[in-house]
Amino acid sequence: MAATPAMAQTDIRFTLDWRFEGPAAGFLLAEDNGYFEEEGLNVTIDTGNGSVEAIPRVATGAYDMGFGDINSLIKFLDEDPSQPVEAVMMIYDKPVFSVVGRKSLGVTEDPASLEGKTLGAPPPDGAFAQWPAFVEAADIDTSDITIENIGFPVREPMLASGDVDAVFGFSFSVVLNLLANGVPEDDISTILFADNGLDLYGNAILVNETFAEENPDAVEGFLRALAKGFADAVADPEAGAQAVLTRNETLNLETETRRLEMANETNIRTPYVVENGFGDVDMARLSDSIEMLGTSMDLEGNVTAEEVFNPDYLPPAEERMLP
Amino acid sequence: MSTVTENNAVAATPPKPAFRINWIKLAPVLYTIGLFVLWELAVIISGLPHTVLPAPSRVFQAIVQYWSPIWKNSLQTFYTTTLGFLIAVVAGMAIGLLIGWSRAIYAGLYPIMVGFNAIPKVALVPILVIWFGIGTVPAVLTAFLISFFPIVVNVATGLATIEPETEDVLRALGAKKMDIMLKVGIPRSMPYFFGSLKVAITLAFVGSVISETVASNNGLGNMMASAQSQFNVPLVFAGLIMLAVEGIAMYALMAWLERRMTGWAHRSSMAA
Amino acid sequence: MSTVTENNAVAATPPKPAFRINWIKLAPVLYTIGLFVLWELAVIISGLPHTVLPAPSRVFQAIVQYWSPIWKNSLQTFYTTTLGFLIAVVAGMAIGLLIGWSRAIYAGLYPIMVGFNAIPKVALVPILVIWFGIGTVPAVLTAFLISFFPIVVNVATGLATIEPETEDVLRALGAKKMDIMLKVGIPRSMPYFFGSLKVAITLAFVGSVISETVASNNGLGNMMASAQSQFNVPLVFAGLIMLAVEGIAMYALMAWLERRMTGWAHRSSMAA
Amino acid sequence: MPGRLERGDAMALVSIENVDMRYGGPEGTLAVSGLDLSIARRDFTAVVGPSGCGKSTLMKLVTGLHIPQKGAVVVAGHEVTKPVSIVGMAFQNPTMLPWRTTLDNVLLPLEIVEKHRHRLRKHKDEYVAQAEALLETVGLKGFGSKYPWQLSGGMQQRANLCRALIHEPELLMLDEPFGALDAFTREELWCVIRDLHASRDVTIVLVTHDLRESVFLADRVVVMSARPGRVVAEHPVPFERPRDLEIMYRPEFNEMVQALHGEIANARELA
Amino acid sequence: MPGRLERGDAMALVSIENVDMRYGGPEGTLAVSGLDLSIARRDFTAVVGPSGCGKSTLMKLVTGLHIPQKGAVVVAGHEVTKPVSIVGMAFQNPTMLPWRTTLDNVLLPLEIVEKHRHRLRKHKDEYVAQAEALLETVGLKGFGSKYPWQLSGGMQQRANLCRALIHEPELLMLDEPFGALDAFTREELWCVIRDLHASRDVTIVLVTHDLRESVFLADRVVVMSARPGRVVAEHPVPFERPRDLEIMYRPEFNEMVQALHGEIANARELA
Ligand SMILES: Nc1ncnc2c1ncn2[C@@H]1O[C@H](COP(=O)(O)OP(=O)(O)OP(=O)(O)O)[C@@H](O)[C@H]1O
Ligand SMILES: Nc1ncnc2c1ncn2[C@@H]1O[C@H](COP(=O)(O)OP(=O)(O)OP(=O)(O)O)[C@@H](O)[C@H]1O
Ligand SMILES: [Mg+2]
Ligand SMILES: [Mg+2]
Repeated sequence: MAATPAMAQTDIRFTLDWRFEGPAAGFLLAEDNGYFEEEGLNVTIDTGNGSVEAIPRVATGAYDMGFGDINSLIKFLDEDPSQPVEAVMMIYDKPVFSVVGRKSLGVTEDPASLEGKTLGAPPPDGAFAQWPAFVEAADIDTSDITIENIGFPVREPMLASGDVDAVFGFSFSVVLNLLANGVPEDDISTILFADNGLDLYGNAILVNETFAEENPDAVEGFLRALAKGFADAVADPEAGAQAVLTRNETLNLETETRRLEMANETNIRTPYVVENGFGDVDMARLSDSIEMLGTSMDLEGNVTAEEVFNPDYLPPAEERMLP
Repeated sequence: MSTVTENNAVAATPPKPAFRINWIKLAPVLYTIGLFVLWELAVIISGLPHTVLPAPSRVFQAIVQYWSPIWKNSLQTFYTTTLGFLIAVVAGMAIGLLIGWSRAIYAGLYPIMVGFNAIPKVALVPILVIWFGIGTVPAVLTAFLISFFPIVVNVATGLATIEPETEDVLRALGAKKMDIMLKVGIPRSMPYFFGSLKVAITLAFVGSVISETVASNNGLGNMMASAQSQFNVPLVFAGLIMLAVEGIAMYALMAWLERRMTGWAHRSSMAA
Repeated sequence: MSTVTENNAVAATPPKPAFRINWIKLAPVLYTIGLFVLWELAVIISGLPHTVLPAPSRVFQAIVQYWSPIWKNSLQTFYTTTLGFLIAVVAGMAIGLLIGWSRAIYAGLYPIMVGFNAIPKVALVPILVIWFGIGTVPAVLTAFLISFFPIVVNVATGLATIEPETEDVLRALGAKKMDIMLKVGIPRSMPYFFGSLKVAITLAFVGSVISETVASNNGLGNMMASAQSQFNVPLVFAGLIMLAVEGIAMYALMAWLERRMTGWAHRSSMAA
Repeated sequence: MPGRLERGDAMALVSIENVDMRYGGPEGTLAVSGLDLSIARRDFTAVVGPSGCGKSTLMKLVTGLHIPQKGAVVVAGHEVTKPVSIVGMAFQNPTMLPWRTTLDNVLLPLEIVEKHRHRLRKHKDEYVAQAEALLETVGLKGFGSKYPWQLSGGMQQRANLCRALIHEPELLMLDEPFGALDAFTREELWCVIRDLHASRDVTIVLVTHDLRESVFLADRVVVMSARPGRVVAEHPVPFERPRDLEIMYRPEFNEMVQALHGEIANARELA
Repeated sequence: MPGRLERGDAMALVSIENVDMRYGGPEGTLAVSGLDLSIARRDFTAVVGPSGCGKSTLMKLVTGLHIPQKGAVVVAGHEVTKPVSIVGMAFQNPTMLPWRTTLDNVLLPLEIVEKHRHRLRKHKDEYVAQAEALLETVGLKGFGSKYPWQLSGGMQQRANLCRALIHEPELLMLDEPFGALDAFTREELWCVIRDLHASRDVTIVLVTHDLRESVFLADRVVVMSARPGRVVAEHPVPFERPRDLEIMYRPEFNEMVQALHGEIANARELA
């Protein structure tokens, strides 16, 4: 930011989905390595309060761009299609939604093992929101499954203490938190929804449509810079974690590196991305997922894939390849 | 304690024509309607989506539509709040008297309580949940923990501001400290006490709701949290309005009690 | 307003041996130490994991380890809280006087405020964020919104419980209502006002912290939330302790002001 | 007897006409009933009567602190419907504001009354000097900086009197201003009030239990009946002014006091 | 003169020895200084002196509401270090508790004092009847159910007196109990107090500004100097008991009052 801008800079207010943690490294590296500046952008990155709340923040124009859950975006647009918000770049090709259980409590990697168990669910959790669709996709009998409403702060401790048998959550968060709560790694079993028939997308870059129409170049530049940032984060997770740590001194480098690596492996650098480049979506798959969401989210059927995702601002695929 | 039932209006004003509107009686209704109208207008003008700030008309739709769950959850929240509040009243009064009783207790306990109260109670809910499981108990306890402090402060202030002349009446009779507390301290601090109840009851609602949000399968807090995650923001606001209504109902009860119990103190003619 | 600086100790007690310990002075320290010892013991006995309730020793380790971020975030929180609190003091006093001024305003505004206060403020933060972005402004506003109500209630109660005999002194001079408010209403309700400040300041901390939790890149709220999501619970508690310390510091300031401003009301010899 | 005792509402500063005053709603205590009284400008009226007969009520009716349910109170030509601003009132119970020093309490009327409040800031020193002089007159020199609760009962009463005088009101209402004072202080203050009345254009109404006080000070003594109070007799005081304390040793004086004494004995029975 | 005026601390109920009392710390007001007084059991002592001289302070010293900085106050053989429980005190300002009705205010001492509090619940009716009788004696029949702020000044003072009497204390401290009363009510209450003293084993200390009152009621009149107060003279009252109101018309009576009058004139100068 110290460098004098060569051309007039465009300001972009950007909201993350969550706090400064490992998976945010891509954004922070794009900033720290000067990629935004090269594009003539002056980006302010603010923390978020969940991948759901990022959506109204962008829709109302409080933020120009943001990072939020595309499934919630579908629901949001289904409620009110006139809202000026759309996704322009897919980040989590495979969503992190999962149920994490403990083998010692009888939960294995097989979804059927959840039957008869008690599951802990924070109501605002993105994974829990997909539960009805997952039940259908994985063909689970829910008749004797008990769901307890437990908030985020007590989710992992209650699983660690055996009060519940499994919890809903983002795989990388829950696993790491369980480790921090003293659960041995080989006791943890993760049931990733995406691996069991629920083929959804995850978090994407959102943009306020009004802003995008007025500043198409800025949006394009932003995405280009971001692709470089995420490539850097994949190439050198430790540098990515370091970038996070400069913003939040209370973090632990090792944990954040680990978290970033897990996100990279499972959610970002999927086979599809390795092949087709980072950030694009398969419109057919997106349409299917809207279909699937119909069950879990009570959609009215007001939105199509095209209204949700707009690939026009994406840079060419070769600029979006991950190492 | 004795109650004042007499009408304190000292002087009758000349008789007014009978068809005059009683603005005082109407005021709550008028102000509330005014608020809703403003709100509706604000939403229309600002163009905020109903997933952020729904207009009151939409909120009322939601209330009608979801009446059954709203009603059940309201009852649950009302129940936990009232329970927590009652514990807070008893404990707050007791601690307030204790603090008014002894300077050593005051000096020691007060700072700790102040510190404790600067802490958001939501941070304690996880601990309560680990100890008591999810559901009613942590909600009641959170309501209690959040609402006892105003009572303590006001009772202690009431005791500290007793005129020594009034105390002397009892001291001259060789009264023990306990007697002075009972006969002068408590009645004299009643206006302060009732003032604090109005604050405490609203805080109690906040307490039980945040606890329900984090750890409960029912109650308005839980309902609003799930509605929020569904982008059913009108339902969230319906929950908020129910909370407000319950708060006002409890407040009216407190105000009624206050009038009965401390009529002797409310003789001022200022507000007119 | 005049201040009381004289020593009100009416009668000296017989001289005491000089080596006696001043328990009153020591009490805050002793109670605090006692609390920490109890807490440490409770953790050891209950065997709760430090991810739920860390022992104070661990919390202090965390304070030392993370001192630099703790310090920076504490300053930020202190700043937002103080700002929000100051606005609340001014607005609370003003609304309290307004409510004490007119029965129509009282009847109309009071229920709305009560209802508003039964709503958890955290539900409003997202709306504030939409309007003001994240960071300092919503934190200040939340601190304000959460803390003005106790001030309003107490100021209004103070006004309502003025003895008519005192008002008559001014009324007999043909004083306008405004004069009565200024010369009697405000000074007489000062003890109530200061009582409420102690509650309000602690609530203001709660307000700015919950806002920071939801919508800020810094401040203790943000720090604790991120520590919580890392299960760095000792750091969460370190933040809570910092909050408590700041709360106590502000409280001490309020208490000092109170003694200066309302010494005339604090003449009771009960607490001894 | 000077000519200023003529009745007639035209020239009366205060006129109370057939007034009923009931406290606490229709079922409450009827304090005064059928009260009729007229007070001319510059008149010095003393009101006596048994305890609880409505004397303080009368004072509060004249100042407009209470509005009667029946009848009318007219002060300076206007019917009283709210507190009037030309009076200085010394209440029966010294109601000093505890958060103000004695001096600040005495200065209070100056902060309120129109003709002084605008001058107060500029001429503060002058007014403070005046208040201190007044405090000295009543024997409270040096107590201005004390709080009212640091004064003895009699001292509070004297400060209370100062507060009624400071703004030089046209109409001075004194409700047992000397009740808590010893005979000497009392006599000194009698002279203060007497001189005040002589030197200034002021109308005074004094409630008292001390018949000698009433006869010494007043132009006219009004006797009230037991509750509900009304006026049962009015006695012009025939002694010429200026009056000296020595007057009290004159037999006519004691005769008048004795006569009043007897009359009150009757008034207590009447209702 | 009856034999009960002998001095000597051995038989004194109250003895005040060289007492200094200063309010508000070392720099505060010295209210009494070098005060010496001894009061025998069943004695009726009247205390007179200029306003602000420390009479109320003396009363509070004896009841133990204040503890002197110098000297000692001994009541019933024990040095006073905390409020004593054998007294009934009528404060100068009627400090009725505003949240209690007048009757409940009067009953208050019974809820505190050891010998009554345990009997109170069982014998409530009896005590209420007693309190109502007492209220009637002072002319407050029917006002028991009113709140104190619904009473006139004089009525409050009478209720205040009842509160001091109800529990039949051994030592009765009356601080200007009749200040706000008219002459007749006052005389009636004089007789009430006189008869009380005659019929019961009670020691009475009365502060008053009315010298006739002091001479009519007391066995001994104590004159205090101006502040800082101390005793400048003690006068045994030579009139035999029982005394009648007629005694006030006897020349010796008026002579004694005159003499006291002169003495107080001196006391005001002394310090
Ligand atoms: N605020 C009040 N509420 C109800 N009743 C009242 C109130 N003030 C006075 N009264 C009643 O009105 C009557 C007259 O009272 P007031 O104070 O005028 O008497 P007073 O002549 O001044 O008596 P005193 O000489 O004892 O002061 C009394 O019976 C009293 O009980
Ligand atoms: N609480 C107090 N604080 C400070 N000074 C006080 C206090 N009470 C009394 N004094 C002072 O002590 C002195 C004696 O007061 P005290 O009340 O004993 O007088 P008193 O003889 O009863 O007078 P009065 O006849 O006017 O009632 C006065 O100068 C007064 O200013
Ligand atoms: Mg009166
Ligand atoms: Mg006195």
